[in-house]
Amino acid sequence: MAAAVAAHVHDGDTVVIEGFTHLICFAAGHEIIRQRRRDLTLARLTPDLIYDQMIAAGCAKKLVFSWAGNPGVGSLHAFRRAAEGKGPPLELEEYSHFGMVARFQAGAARLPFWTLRDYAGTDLPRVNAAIRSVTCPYTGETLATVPALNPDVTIVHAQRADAAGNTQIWGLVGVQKEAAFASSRVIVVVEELVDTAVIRADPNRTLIPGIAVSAVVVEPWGAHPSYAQGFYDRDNDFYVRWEGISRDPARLEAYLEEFVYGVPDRAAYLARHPGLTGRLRARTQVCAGVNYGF
Amino acid sequence: MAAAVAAHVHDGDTVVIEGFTHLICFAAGHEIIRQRRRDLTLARLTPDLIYDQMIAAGCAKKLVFSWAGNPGVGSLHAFRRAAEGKGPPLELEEYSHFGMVARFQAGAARLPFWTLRDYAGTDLPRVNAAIRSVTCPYTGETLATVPALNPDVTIVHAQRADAAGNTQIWGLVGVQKEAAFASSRVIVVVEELVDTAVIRADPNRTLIPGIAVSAVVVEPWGAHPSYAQGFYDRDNDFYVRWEGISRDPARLEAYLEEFVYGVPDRAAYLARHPGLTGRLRARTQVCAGVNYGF
Amino acid sequence: MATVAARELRDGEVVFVGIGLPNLACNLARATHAPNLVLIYESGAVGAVPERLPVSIGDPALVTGSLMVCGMADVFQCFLQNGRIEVGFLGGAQVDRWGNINTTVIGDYAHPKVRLPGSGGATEIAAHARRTLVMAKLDPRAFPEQVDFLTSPGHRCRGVPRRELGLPGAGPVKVITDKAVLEADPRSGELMLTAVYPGVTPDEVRAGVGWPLMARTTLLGVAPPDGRDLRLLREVLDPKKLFLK
Amino acid sequence: MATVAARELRDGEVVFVGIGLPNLACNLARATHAPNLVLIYESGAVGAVPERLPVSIGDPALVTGSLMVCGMADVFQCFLQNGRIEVGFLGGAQVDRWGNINTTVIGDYAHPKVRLPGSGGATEIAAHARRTLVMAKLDPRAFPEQVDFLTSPGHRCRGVPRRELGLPGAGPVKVITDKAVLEADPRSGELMLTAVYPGVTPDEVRAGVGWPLMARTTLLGVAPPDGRDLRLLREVLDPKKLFLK
Repeated sequence: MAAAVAAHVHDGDTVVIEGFTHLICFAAGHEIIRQRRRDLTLARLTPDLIYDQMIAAGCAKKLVFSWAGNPGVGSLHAFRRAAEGKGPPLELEEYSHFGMVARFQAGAARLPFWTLRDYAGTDLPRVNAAIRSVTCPYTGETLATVPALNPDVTIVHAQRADAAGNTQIWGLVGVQKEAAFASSRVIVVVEELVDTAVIRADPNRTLIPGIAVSAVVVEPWGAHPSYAQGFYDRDNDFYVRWEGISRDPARLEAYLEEFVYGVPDRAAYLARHPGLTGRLRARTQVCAGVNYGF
Repeated sequence: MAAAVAAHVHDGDTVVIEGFTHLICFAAGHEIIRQRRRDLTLARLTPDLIYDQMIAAGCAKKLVFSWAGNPGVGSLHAFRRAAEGKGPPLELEEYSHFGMVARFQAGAARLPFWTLRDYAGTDLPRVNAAIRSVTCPYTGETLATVPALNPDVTIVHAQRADAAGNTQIWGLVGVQKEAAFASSRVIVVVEELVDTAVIRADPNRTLIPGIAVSAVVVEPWGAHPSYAQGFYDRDNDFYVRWEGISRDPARLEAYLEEFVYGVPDRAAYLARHPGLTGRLRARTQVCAGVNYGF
Repeated sequence: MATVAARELRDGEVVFVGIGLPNLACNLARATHAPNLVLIYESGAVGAVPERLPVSIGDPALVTGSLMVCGMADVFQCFLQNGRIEVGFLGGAQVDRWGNINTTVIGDYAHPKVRLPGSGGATEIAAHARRTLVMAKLDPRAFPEQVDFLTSPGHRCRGVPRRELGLPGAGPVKVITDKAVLEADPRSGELMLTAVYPGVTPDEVRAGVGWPLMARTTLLGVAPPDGRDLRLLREVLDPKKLFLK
Repeated sequence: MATVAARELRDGEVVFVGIGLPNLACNLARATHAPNLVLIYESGAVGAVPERLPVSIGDPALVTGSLMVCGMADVFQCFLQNGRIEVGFLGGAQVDRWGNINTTVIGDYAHPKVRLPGSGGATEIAAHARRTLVMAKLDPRAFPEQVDFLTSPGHRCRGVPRRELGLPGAGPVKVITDKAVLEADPRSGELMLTAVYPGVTPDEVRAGVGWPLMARTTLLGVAPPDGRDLRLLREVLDPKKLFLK
């Protein structure tokens, strides 16, 4: 992980760590904090706890997002302090989920913009000049547009990939495919490195092809406190605790000291969470395979 | 099948029987011929043998397509006779594969058009006024557009679905998802009707949700001479024989008499092909399942 | 509130579900009069049958045993923008006289008093769901005459009637509060009081609304949840009282 | 021709494969100097390792054991338009002086002498592949001065230079025929003779081309396939001689 981040994440980059609730790569975010990257433009639909931590750690110059809360709990307080002028300044560029998804789709298709039926009557275009419109060459109607988002680097956490980066994900897939294809560089972080034969046995499961991947990192439990379907459950208790931690800058700093700066890697992070793996390890519910014969 | 076609396919409809080489529902095409539907606008990327047969049978008023050949063999001669003025007239609307895919994407998203970087320098826009352009509201560059395609009815062949129409496909998936979502009515034809529990055991395999499906028809071998991954191989010998059959209108008519008009349904069609199932049945190569537990 | 919302759902409908009370309402409806309700979550889970109360909209329990999992591009393009969502749930810090919702900022956008999470999928749900149900507790600050920021369009946006905005959906048909139900006046689109909970007076409702709230001439009474509903909510659906207060 | 085309492929390249000779060329390259070639078929099979010679571009043998199967929307948007395809193969009934290709009609579009299949994916491959290789047998009718219908853009389209058309790819870098190899003049984009097969004279090549074909001053010789290549082609890759004539 350290080598992949050092090689592919640079100061000033636009960085995307995607994953909608599922497969959010906290391990990569923590390594970026440890390597003290600066002036990053952080983009993802839901900044979640990981971007709140990166904002608190001073990595971020700008945030591009569509929903900045602690899902089911409350606020991201480092983000709120910045947005409410009570913390270090943070530039904000804001869309709706559909708008962010559309930006990644345009990026993946290497088109300069994407068209959607959205934003009529809302104040969003008033505060974001990048939300524009286009006239349909057939019906003459006006439709909304968003610009392509092409990150410098996208980090995708996945259940498994082979050494070449052919990546398989099941459960919620969010916008990981679009973000990966939109990005100049892609780091895939997996729970399990598998032989190419495992990938080739079920090619319809492959979401991201190796030709789009710059580096593969094997990091079991790398998504905690987010989850990995079939591997471990979401650590909802920690999401609840984050409310109190992030509300108090001193406690947040102490958290980063203990669990990010204070550990060299993910293994050490896990060692500081006794009982974690036992508490969250997924039970087994394996589906049947399908026949690829002919 | 007879009831589904009677209920959902009407004279004058725009009909899509999709499937790129894989899962082309010949059984539905034959039933449409038997029920003597007329003035249909037939749309798909590759008309293939099934539309050649429907053109010869007089079902089609218009063809919307991007590649009208007999894959790996040669011509679709009923189509060629019509296009070369040697047969009954047939209106043609022609795109490239990308253009047709984009038309289905726009239809599925219920947008009036789709944007693509294509057609510069070619003669296609000269002969198809529906290929137009739009100016990017960000870069000012000119990009090509195609209009949405929203069929009256789309027929999708699949390996399996439950009674509610939740449909799972593996192997080549072509544009079936987009065509189904773009369509007012959808008929799903399956090799195997399965319990909903089978679908729910592996939800990432579901390509088309039941809420988008109007009717489910169980028709084993319904895609022959096309194929169904994991069920039966493509009947390449028949594709080769079609060259000779379709080249001679009398032989083509005789073929339709024997294998379409001359049989009441797919079972009878199969009965007229002794040894077929033994020759083409797929060997077993089942992949492993994945863990959906948490 | 969950019970009242559940009653609004018809069996077989396709519902775009949010977390919290909407999720409780949908699962209550599924457990009672609407077993064939199709629950779709913006995370991509279609036909979810959560075996535990999902704490987040992307809970793994929404995936396991669902009918389909699709990418978010499909959720927004093929389901929502396609017009396949019959009911959408919305909530927010502010709901105004016209049913517009604010989930972005309290105060000025550039210098907010309170920074809220933002739109998420709410903007497009408000635009595309055939009809939306809004759930919010009465409070004059939560029901201002005009939202500070218009995140999700209601029936009249900054003076422009919804029909002139070309929004496909019908907008918020009902606003379900903790004391009463408000509905949009068919002509003006202005929210009016149409039904009250048992023992609630119109003046108590008006005290929780920041504009002179009109009332329908004959107010309906909202029946309280019956024993079965309460048992389901308290013992089965939310035993830990995560969302039931 | 398959051997000559195979030599154009570098190990590890991402190739958009057509059926017939291009498929033979790719699999020959995979079996010899380019084991890590990534074969992508427009049908959606990525990293295919066909255990039998595919008769169609959607052959099930392209799926079984492939690295990835994706929808055609992804093939054209995320792979081709995205710029990830390094080499694309094209062929057609007509190839003209500027490397433009016609696979649509011979004669007038409205009243064609011969109706051909049409573009398929050729139009976008010609636009987006970083470079394309054209394979066609020499014949004055197959190599006219100008194509009857311009399906796939070459280096100069109806008088407009490729660079002015904003096409991302470099276009046809080589036209591989049964007697010689033609390449585009770097300045004008006009096809010129650059290499001949053993025993072939420039005049024989000119006899198969419908315009005054220019030749590079020093012509290269095309080495014939060696024994291993011939054995692979005839005994392993196309034993039934489906595509080898």
